Amino acid sequence: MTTTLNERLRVPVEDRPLDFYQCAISRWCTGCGDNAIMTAVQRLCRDEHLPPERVVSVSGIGCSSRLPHYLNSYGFHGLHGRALPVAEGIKSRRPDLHVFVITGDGDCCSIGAAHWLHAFRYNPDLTVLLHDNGTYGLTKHQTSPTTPLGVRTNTAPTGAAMEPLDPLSVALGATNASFVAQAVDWLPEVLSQILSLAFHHRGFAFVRILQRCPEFLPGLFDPWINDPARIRLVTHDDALTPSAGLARSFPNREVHDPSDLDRARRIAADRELLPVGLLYRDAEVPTYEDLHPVLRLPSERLQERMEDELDRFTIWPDGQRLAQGGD
Amino acid sequence: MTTTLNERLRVPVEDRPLDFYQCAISRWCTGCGDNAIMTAVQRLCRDEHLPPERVVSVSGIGCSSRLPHYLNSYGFHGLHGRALPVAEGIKSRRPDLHVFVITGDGDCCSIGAAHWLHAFRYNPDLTVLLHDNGTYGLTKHQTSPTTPLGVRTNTAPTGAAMEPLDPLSVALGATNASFVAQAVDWLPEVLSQILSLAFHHRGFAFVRILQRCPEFLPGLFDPWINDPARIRLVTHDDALTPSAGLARSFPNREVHDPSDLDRARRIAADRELLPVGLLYRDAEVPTYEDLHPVLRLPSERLQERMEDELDRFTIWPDGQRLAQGGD
Amino acid sequence: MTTATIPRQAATILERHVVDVVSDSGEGAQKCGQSFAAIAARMGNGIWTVEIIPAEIQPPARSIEGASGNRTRIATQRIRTGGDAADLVVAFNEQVLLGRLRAGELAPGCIVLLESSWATYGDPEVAASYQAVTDELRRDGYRLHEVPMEQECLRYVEDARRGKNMFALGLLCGIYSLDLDLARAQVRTIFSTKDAQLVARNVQLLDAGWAWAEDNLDLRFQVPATPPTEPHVVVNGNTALALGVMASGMEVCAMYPITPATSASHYLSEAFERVGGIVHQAEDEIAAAHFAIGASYAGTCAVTITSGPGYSLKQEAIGLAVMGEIPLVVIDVQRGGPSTGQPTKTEQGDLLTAVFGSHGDAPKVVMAASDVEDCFYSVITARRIAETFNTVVVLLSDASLATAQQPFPRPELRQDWFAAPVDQSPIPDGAAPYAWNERTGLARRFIPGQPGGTHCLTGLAHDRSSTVAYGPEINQEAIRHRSLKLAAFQQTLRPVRVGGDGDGDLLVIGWGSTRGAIEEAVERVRAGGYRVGRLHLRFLQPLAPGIGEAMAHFDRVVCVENNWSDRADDPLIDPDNRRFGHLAWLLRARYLVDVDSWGQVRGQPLAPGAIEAALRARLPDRAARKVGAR
Amino acid sequence: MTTATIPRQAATILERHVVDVVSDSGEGAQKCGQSFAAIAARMGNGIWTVEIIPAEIQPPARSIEGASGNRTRIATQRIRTGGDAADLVVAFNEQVLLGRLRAGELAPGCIVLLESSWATYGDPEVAASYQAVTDELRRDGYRLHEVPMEQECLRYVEDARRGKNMFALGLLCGIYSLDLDLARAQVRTIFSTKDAQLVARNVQLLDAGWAWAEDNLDLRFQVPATPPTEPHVVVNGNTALALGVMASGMEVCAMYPITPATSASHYLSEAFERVGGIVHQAEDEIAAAHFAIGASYAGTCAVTITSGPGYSLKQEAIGLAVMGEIPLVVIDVQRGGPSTGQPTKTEQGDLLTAVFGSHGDAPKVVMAASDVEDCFYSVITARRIAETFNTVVVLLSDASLATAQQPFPRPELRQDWFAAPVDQSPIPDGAAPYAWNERTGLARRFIPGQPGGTHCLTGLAHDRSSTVAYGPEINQEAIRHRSLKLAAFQQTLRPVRVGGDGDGDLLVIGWGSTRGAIEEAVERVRAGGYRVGRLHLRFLQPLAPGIGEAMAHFDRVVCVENNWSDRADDPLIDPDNRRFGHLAWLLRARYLVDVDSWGQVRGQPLAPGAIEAALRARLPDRAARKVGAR
Ligand SMILES: Cc1ncc(C[n+]2csc(CCOP(=O)(O)OP(=O)(O)O)c2C)c(N)n1
Ligand SMILES: Cc1ncc(C[n+]2csc(CCOP(=O)(O)OP(=O)(O)O)c2C)c(N)n1
Ligand code: SF4
Ligand code: SF4
Ligand SMILES: [Mg+2]
Ligand SMILES: [Mg+2]
Repeated sequence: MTTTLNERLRVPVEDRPLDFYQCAISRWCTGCGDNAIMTAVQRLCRDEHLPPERVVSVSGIGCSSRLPHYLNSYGFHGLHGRALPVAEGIKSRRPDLHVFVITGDGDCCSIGAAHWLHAFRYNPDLTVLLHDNGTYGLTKHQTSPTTPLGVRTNTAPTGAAMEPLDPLSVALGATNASFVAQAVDWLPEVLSQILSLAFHHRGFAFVRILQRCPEFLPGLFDPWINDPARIRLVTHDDALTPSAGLARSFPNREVHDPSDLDRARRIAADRELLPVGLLYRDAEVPTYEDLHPVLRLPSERLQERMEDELDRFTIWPDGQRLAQGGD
Repeated sequence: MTTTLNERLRVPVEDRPLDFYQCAISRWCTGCGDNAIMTAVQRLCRDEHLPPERVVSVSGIGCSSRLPHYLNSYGFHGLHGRALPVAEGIKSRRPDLHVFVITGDGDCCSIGAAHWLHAFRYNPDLTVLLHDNGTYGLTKHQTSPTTPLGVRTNTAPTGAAMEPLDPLSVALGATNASFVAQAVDWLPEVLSQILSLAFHHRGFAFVRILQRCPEFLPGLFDPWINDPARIRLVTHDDALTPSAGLARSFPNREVHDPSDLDRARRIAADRELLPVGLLYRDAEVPTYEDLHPVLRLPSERLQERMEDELDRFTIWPDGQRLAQGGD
Repeated sequence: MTTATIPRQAATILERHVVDVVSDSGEGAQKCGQSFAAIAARMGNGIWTVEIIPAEIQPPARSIEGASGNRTRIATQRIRTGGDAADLVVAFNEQVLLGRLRAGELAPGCIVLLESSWATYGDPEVAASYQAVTDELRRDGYRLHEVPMEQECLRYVEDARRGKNMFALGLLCGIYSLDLDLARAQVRTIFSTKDAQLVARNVQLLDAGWAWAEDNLDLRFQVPATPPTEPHVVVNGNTALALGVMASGMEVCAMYPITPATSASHYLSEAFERVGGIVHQAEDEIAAAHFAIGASYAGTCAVTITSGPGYSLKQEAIGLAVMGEIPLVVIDVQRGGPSTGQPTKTEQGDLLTAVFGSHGDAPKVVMAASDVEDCFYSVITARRIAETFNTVVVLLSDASLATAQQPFPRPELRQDWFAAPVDQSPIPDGAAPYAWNERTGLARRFIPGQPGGTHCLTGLAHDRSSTVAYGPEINQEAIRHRSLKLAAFQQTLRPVRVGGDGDGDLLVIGWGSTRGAIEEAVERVRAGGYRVGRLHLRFLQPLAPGIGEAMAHFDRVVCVENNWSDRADDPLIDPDNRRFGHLAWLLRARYLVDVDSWGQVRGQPLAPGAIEAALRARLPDRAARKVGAR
Repeated sequence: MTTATIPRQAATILERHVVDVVSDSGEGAQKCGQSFAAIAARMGNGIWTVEIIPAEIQPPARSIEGASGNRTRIATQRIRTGGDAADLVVAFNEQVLLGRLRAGELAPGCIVLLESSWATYGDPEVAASYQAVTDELRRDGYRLHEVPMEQECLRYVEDARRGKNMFALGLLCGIYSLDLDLARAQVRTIFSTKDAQLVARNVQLLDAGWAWAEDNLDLRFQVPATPPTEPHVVVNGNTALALGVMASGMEVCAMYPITPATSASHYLSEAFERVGGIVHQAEDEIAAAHFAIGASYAGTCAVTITSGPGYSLKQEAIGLAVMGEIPLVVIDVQRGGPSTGQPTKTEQGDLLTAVFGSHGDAPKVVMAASDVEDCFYSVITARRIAETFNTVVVLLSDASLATAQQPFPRPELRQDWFAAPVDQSPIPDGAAPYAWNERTGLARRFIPGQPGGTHCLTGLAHDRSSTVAYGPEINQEAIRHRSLKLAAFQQTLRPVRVGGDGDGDLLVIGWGSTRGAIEEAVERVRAGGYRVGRLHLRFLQPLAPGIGEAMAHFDRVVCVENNWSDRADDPLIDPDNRRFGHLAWLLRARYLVDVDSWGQVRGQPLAPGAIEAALRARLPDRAARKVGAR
């Protein structure tokens, strides 16, 4: 049993089974990391006692973006690359809903890159899961921006020629970034803790998750799976707090203050050790919802105010409303 | 007279007048910083002896993007936000041409943001001038991503509410960034030197230029214009080498090794001193043209190779070509 | 304050007049013209204004292409068009005047009031140019009055550039016998945020202009007005759209700046929050459309507003909203196309892409506003249709409406325009999010937060429960139901009504902002003895009933549109390749009637006179002799 | 190697047969079917293949929706359609078979070869399901043969899943009397990159299948073939497009992955560099279109390839290329829409957005490929038109062509297909980049690097020298010239030729991939005594001459398209609101003929039988009795 932050902070959980949060059998390949991520999301929903109807999972297009079809929640499986603006629109009017964004490396970092960069800046209160499998899964294995150098795909038969885009460094360069973390699908305890941290962050909580695609890139993450020493476990009392058992298997641990942006950038840029944990958090960045609070007026009040607006442009017949003047 | 790097490195310039590189009277407002940038581009063309027909200036839409109409060169005044992919396409087939990209803060950092982020990664050999006036000039003063906090515009009548996007930090977070510099329109010597450095960089040379828009944001840069002590002049023997006279007026100078990415990021992030100079350069990043060299075969050779391709799918009538087998 | 017009001697009574004020940009001719229009509107005149906009933000001073200002058409009755050419023009220099003259914007014999200080300007080139232009004007029969505006203004202000426009306003008020008190009140309103001294100085300038006209000009007109008995609002089309958005109960306007749509969001940015709405300026048009879709999906109805290039970018998003059956209002304030085209100029070139845009079968409602008032009400209607039919409604306006001012009766707000609270009631067991009605295709919308309603909306082919479904049958069913909604909506439409004659020689059909110009053109041609009808369509997709029948009563049918159609007599053009105007295409395809096309793409509103000529060319000869004078 | 078919006793001679092979995905049914088709093609048979694709990457094993495989239609003559339902099917389990049965893909009395190992499978549920399905098949008159494929394969391999498909290929070769040597050569080719042992094992399996059929099955067919006398290529439509791109002299293919267009770029990614081309995988479709525009502008001609959603995203870019008169080829491999729709399924739903997409007046050429061979030549034609007329050419293909294999005569490459070197000759003094020919709108293209040619291409309205121009006249002139180019091109087109009867009861008009199916349907109906003509359009915009005249010779005209049209008898549908198929709209509008529409949106290629039924329903009763059997 893993222990999530949430479990430690809250009253004992109600015993809803995990599959209460599943509404359809997932259709991902056997061994696909999306399955593990889905489980972590279900666990989060359970641990937070989220009523399914108050959850909206928004996605783009890709294997990963099928998740909303399987999660027992409202789902919005929109267009390729456009999950973020849809989620922003939902949240802008419905801060009462818990909105998750599910996206892939193509969806988020390629076609959706402008929205991604700007979402950091708007800082809407969203929990964002980037399923990064280093390829275009659904369209059957083309190079994605995060495909590692030299890896062969259908559009790069001799191997990817360009340095892969590093989502963490981009995120940490983005203005107003308020939460940047990295997890891997094969460490459920860490994944769950990080999702919980993300969920509890007020603002745009961006989590990149290394996700295995055994169908097209079998073994891609084996070096790190097989050798935990190649991972830098980034911990902090107020962030990722791995169990003792887990911590032991990671010789390279670093206690890192998530408010230290400089260090976060250096950790992200280091090509020796793969970081796992919370790299950066700033709870003070105003959210989009703070800046544009929802105001729903009773309809009489609304009408009054509308009349005031019309007044600004109204010409009154002789004598009427002369006193008001403010025309 | 300013002295550009180029002038110091090359044989004496041929005496073409500056306005040889101008083909129409510019229509920017009086005092618009675009005028100064245009002059710097003309100077560069002159100093580099560029034949106008070998120069292509590519732009999007905006006040700044009108520049190609005024420069005596081939120009491509395309669509809002799309200058970069057009320029990449041109350069991919015509590495012999000198391609400049002229873009605005809306054009590049808002609607064009995905192309911007990816252009760093492709690293085509382009010289990119971001005219950052902190507003949408052409459409008459709406908030742009770089509009400073609190500044009023037609779409933010009570003042911009969000932290402005910092193009330098974003650039320095971008994967494969190979050249990132900042200039200001009101220091022609620095501007010319930086453009020259950018021009001579093989790869994606990104220069953000603070550009005055007296029409809509008069006085926006006055604090820095009036008080050079608020500027950090970033110099290096192999980068910006200001004249002694110029250097004297900037009490805050820093000799910065442009290969030091960490320091570059910290300089960019510093909100106290506005950096001017070359922040980062890595001449080793392969260019797009390196990865995809142009190969133009004589047409007989082309035909031969095409026949080979057809062979792969051909079924031959009985007896014909049986030996070949590789069908 | 009295609104009664003081009758003056020798005032010529006019039914309508077109008055232009032009200057270098920055000299305030626009403010002058708009104020003139506002005062006239206050008196009860029908007015219609047209902005005169230079192409650049700051064109060179005293240049032909730099003319900036305002056209006001003032009339006794309500009007919907700026008319043909100017009957009177006030110009601050001879170059901008020349620009208008060359563009054919001055009616023959037009009265010209020209700033005379250039005659003696220091630079001899300027003086010579002034001389040349005034000579030309006199030679060609224009009625030129040289007015020493600068000199007069300098008696009150130090910089005549900052005052001339109020002096000109005074001139116009004098010439058109407008109420001086109303004019003074107008000036005070304009400068209401400025200090008292400045206000006083501008009122002085106004008075001075009035007095100068009184003393020096032999021009006295009166366009009789009916003092309004009910309140009117005077706004331009974009403000009307914005007010419509606010009154319609929508809560989100997501946009990315683009001319000429943007000014609607300028006003909204200031005012929408007061009634609980937000303007989201997105990073691009695609994001704006998706933000609106998200907000709509979450239980409100949202609008995204743009112009041509932005509209093209939203095609994929529109298809998603159609597929997901998410109510969405998309406003396209059309401008000159294709591509970046003529951003500040008007055109009706986006109709076919509105109707047929987005890949696959993406049926949506397309409607168009025909005047400023209609801009207001159309948004309210659009939202109602969008929410009733859970679909996309595209509302077309254009640059000419965007900037035209027109008084219309102050709307009486209705509570049912406002949105009901977001429905959060439980969904009954077994209900499905796409429980399409077999006959109409309609289904109840599920809103996040509703217990029991969880499902996954998707742009993929799906069945009634929104489950991805690739089966051949379900795909056909789903497409059928989405298509049927258009038919269901079509059956709710009132049959069209033909104006003018109900049968006869020619039926003229139009849509959108050309309404007023077509009406006038048709009336003129009818006055010439022809039997001509006119039909102005509010809905372009689906088409209202009765159009086919209406056409059957006429010998010929022509669509008049502000978009391109090949001329039938162009050497290469024949019936196999002629490209028709947009509405003509739609009507030909539906009704198999040989609908002819006439249009212009001059970036200008269609003028009644140009339409009139086109109609005459399509009318039989028999009456040709009867016609002529007008 | 001998290609002569060994005549065998009792082989039933067939003119055509439809053969399906289906399995769970990953079991190699596709390879089996394709190899069968390739061998038949080698022998000189006409073939057409259709991919059977499950919706998910990895659907559950043994599931109805998981059927994966291949349909091959084998014929004596050249064919262009996969026909109606399967005449013979090889299935690796009863569930995938059931999927095909339920989808109506098995012809009545179809021969079924079913893996029999499930009958005795450990899991009793599986065995029961097997029993139920076989019972149903027998009951409903299918000719079931249970084949112990697994058991037989296990004699040669350890894992029967990796071998069954070659055994099945052997069965099929045996049944259809194909040349065993050719079959062996084919197997060797498939595994050419593998080690010799593996090749040998697969040949063994092939032989075993052949022998098993010989020994155990009483099925012997022969579809007589004409051994080819000239070389043929056998590729699918997407590979044909890719080869066309390479042969056309284009140098850049800019794309963003999207089904079903992507596979064309897979092949190009591997091969294009060898002939000096590059595939640019851009960050999105918008960037891809602009990259292509840049490459074209720089003096080459580029192509961007996509499917529906990507096509919608490229609208603004297409308008720019039209406005800047930049040659550009855009290929849209259509899929099921709207929105994300049915990515792996076929449809012809993008025609109207291809014709009318992009705001403002953006005339472009739209053409469609009608079979695999046509995919190859159409790209070459498209580039030639794009460069001759400096415009955008949209080439429509679809998912069914993308994956269909067809042999066609090996193209004889022509040097004039390849691009000339980039023109860098000086531009004569005084020449203008848009020196539009008054009659045709054509102008010489200026290419960067040409001395004397500097100018600024712009998406804004511009004059002949490419200077921004907002004047009313120049805008009209420019739009006129761009429009005229379509007319000029149209006049170069050959008049259409009607197939079947030249006059009579019914004219059937189609476009794109439906050609073969329409041809067959028309032939069947004609065989029933009706006079029916058919017209298949290669150009959709502009339309070739002669269509109107052709229609005049028939009592009725119907467009058959793989897209949505409202059914005339749907309760809410009437002539005022019926939505027609895409081509029907275009023809109605142009020719004012009451063109009827019939189509399906089942995600499948139209089947000749379904078309036949639709045609019959539109034919007069008089002959109804004559018809019937087929
Ligand atoms: C506009 C558009 N372009 C392209 C596609 C095709 N497409 C579907 S998913 C996908 C990429 C999937 O990659 P990723 O986002 O990494 O998700 P994954 O499948 O790997 O989880 C693409 C290109 C599309 N559906 N829409
Ligand atoms: C697709 C599209 N969206 C919007 C516009 C309208 N538009 C023109 S320029 C511009 C922004 C200009 O701002 P910036 O890029 O900063 O350039 P500046 O004018 O400030 O130099 C916008 C939004 C457009 N032309 N096309
Ligand atoms: S293709 Fe890859 S990413 Fe997609 S479901 Fe299979 S394993 Fe997962
Ligand atoms: S509006 Fe601003 S950016 Fe545009 S030309 Fe004028 S000063 Fe320059
Ligand atoms: Mg991926
Ligand atoms: Mg700007």
